[in-house]
Amino acid sequence: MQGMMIARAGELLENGTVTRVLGWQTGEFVYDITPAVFESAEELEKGFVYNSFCGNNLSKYLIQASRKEGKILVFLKPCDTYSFNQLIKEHRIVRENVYIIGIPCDGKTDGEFLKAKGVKGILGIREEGDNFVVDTLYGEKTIAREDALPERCRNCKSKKHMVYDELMGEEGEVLDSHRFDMVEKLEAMTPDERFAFWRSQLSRCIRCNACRNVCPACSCEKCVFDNPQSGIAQKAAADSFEENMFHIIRAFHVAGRCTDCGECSRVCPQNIPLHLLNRKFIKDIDTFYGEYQAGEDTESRAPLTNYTQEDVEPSIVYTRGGNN
Amino acid sequence: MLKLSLKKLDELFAAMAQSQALYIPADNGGQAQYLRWAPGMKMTAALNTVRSAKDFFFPQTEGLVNFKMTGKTIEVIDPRTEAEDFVVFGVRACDARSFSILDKVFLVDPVDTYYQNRREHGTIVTMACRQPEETCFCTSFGIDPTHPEGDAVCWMTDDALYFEAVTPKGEALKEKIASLFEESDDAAVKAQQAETKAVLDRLPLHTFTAEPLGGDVLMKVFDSPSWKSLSEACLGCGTCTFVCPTCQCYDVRDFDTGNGIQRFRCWDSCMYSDFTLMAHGNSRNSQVERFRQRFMHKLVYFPANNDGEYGCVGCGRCLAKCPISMNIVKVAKCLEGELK
Amino acid sequence: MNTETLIPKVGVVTDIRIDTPDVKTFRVVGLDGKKVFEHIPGQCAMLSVPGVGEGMFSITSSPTNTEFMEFSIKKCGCLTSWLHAMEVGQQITIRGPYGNGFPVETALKGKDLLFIAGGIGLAPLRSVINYVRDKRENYGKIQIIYGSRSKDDLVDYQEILDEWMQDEGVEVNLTIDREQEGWDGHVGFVPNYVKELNPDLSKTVLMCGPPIMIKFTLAGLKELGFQETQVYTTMELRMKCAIGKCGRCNIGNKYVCKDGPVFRFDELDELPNEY
Amino acid sequence: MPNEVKAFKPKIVAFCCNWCSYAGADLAGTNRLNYPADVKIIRVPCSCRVNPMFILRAFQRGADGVILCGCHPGDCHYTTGNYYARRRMTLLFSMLDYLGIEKERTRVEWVSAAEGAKFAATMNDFVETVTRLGENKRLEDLRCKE
Repeated sequence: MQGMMIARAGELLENGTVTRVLGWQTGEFVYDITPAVFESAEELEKGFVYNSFCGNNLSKYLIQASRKEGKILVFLKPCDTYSFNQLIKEHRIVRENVYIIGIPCDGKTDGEFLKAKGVKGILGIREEGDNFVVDTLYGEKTIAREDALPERCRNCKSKKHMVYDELMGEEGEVLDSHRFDMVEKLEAMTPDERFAFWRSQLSRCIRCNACRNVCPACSCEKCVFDNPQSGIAQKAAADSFEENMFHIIRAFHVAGRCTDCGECSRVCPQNIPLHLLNRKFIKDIDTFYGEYQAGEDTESRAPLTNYTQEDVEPSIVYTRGGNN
Repeated sequence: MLKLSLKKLDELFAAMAQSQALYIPADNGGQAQYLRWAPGMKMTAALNTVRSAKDFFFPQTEGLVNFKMTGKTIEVIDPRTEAEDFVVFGVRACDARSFSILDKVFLVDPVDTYYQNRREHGTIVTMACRQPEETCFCTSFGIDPTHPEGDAVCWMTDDALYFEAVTPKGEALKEKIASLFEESDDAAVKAQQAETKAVLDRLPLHTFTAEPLGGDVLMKVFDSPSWKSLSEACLGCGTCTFVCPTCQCYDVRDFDTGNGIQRFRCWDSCMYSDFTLMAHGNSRNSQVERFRQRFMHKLVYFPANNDGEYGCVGCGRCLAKCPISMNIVKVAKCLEGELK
Repeated sequence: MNTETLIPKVGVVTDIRIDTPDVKTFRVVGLDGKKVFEHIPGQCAMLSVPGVGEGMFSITSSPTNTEFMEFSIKKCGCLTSWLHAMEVGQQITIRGPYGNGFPVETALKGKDLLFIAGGIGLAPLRSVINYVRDKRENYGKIQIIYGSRSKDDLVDYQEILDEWMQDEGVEVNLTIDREQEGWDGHVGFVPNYVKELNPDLSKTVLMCGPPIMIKFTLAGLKELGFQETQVYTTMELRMKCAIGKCGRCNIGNKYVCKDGPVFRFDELDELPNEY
Repeated sequence: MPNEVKAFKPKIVAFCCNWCSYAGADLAGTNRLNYPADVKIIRVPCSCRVNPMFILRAFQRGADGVILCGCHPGDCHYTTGNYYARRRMTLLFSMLDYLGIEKERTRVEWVSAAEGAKFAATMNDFVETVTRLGENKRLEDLRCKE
């Protein structure tokens, strides 16, 4: 796949269809891959990479990149195309300046995740069938691919591209995933248990803003938490309240717009399962207002900028059963 | 050198915690972090904590001064109470070095008394590394992970803990716990050090050096054309700065509690757009400039002001945690390539 | 130096003078009615209104003033708006002095001095000007070239007319950007006016003003034959701690709050152009 | 008396829309209907003016319960404002519940200008509920407590 991508990108650069290519660049180790812009076939040849570690959602970069002069080629995984559509809907990306090649994805892992699985001192990785064979400072380790994938990929919602100008490889299907299982598990807990769960998670937050800055739905010119005029600008969570507030407000602000790409949880240095907040909103929206998948199209109205006269009353929160 | 069977580790912790707070690196929701020891708590198997040990002396948020305002008058209140003594156990060599770097910022005139106060009350017990990760490059900054700095140093083998006091504070701690230990020679420690050193030589970054950036290259590096491409993917988040053991920039903010004003300081990041924002403009307008500031500070400015000592200890946290995997090693290598 | 430097003292505003539509000069003393601390010309202080913010302001009054300190402050952002809205008797907090100040007792001693200021840039220089006027015997001739947008925007205009212009050995050249009724003085931008006046090359220059003015004036001075080692300026960047620790006001490896704010242009030349 | 425990009196913030609920509160007043003085009313132009942040900040600043009152669906002065508010608050309250924060501390009630009695009854009921729950501990800001 990587070879094909480099060749095709080179072609499109050469024939002038695009002036730049947004993709992924190799790093020091096998897994530390950085999103990068390439401007020539040589640069592509030297550094372009596409493998199981290219997890970054490139759509967010297009907010800036599509406003620059010239057309940019971008490789989007199925996941990323949802974010792209959503950004188009919100008029954040200049569509004419982007040429999309849809590429298949069979799950992305990252070095941090492998380390959490107990792999130490990663020197190299090769894929053998359904396994990752990791060469480490302390010998070889084999991990089943399934186990090496983070939650967002194990519960992949779709292998189908929502938008592209050109497709590489086979088009996939929208999948039936179990992505709401953990949300349901939490809902089934008592309020005390839920409170304890979220306190232990959110208290680890170091307010680095990685979740916000990587999120394609967080595209405000100035975030309310950075704006001194807002009255709630904060740099560090000086109190547990501020930890809660930041994450509630952030999740609320992307509610109905979050495509569930899972970048927030991937980048969190403290491994807080932030996607569980977003998925709660997605699940609620689905149950209360009908199935809705952000980024599926570029036309429909988002659930929070829409209503029907028959909408459920807020009191449903007290009366629905199971969790008190 | 003192020796203790690992079976008695809990007793050791209990003894240390008897007269002061004890913090050890432990697992919290799958993440290693320093936690206040309580009976039953186990040390983490992870090499190092996600957050560095700088929190102990330079916490993420810290009250500076309180104000009571009535009409046109202001009352200034120092909110500090007597700090308690504490021991941090299991600090790695990289983090141990970071304290001496932070000292060069906070303890030079005018002394930061908040930091100094905590520093005086803390005893650092370091732990030699046995299984470094591929992201480790502390040796590039002259740090020996098999023999860290600290008030006292420990080595852990499969069955025993070896302890050596270094400073008066370490000796004071030793007195409190010596009865648990037995005297021992250093053969086991020597053997372990040799083993670890063999691993160190195989680390992918063991040949990395920031040396070329330490010379008289400030303007040349500052004007490098590479900053643009290096910073291209930077998200402008604060992950690197917040996990970094030597990043020390802070913001001072006021919080209105409804009963008064609390002025506190909190970690800040030069990667943030409002870091240098003033009412009439910003001296670092784009992410390129902010990104450059962070690496220039560690690799060029800090050495220029501190006899060539770098503001990096090679702990590898930013290598592991950056959302886009851009880090100080990639930056330094790229810039050094240009200087050649 | 005060070891608890991050904990401020309380100051009382005893007088507020309206200089221009957006500049006011505040007189500040301690709770005991005396000066809060001593300083050298060019040094700064952190003023704050708890709950609003803290900011670095140059001390506008001369150290030879033994009774109080003055700050000329332009309404610009949140904190300065608050300061402009306050009344006499209001308490604020103050800590300092910070920075290096102008080398009035060393490099500048015995020299002929040329002050060039634009707009609110006169504020830090006023401290030096009045210091030098009070110690006249230690310095040579004094020339002041000061320009502003209009006559109404000239800070300390009354003091300039009543005191500076009356002094012997002090030459004051004023200019405003555009023609204005009731103004019969020079009209034109400061950099051009400096070139027109063609000051003597033996003078040492102290300059402060908006960045664009500094840029063109410096170029003009060089054209006239001035060396960078002859020209001093004073800088301003965002500051939080004022003691070289919070890490934001650096230009290269120098901190404006601690190593500055006064720099000689040959020193700035060795630093990145990030200000 | 040394051991006498002071009865807990909850602090309640009620956001009332200008057109219906605030007038409803007014009517409750003119009709001399009783509701606890612990309810502090904040008048807003429309129920949809209430940002989730307002609710959270009320808790931060010491509220023990927050209630939002607006026109009945279909009667909004701005035609649709309360429909949006309804969706927002449903999701927000559900999220608070998900985080383990007592859901009974938040409520939405539609009160028209003619429903002075309903306003009073609603407030009495809400205050009683919150009193039973006790002090807000899960969404408090310790710095604001004194």
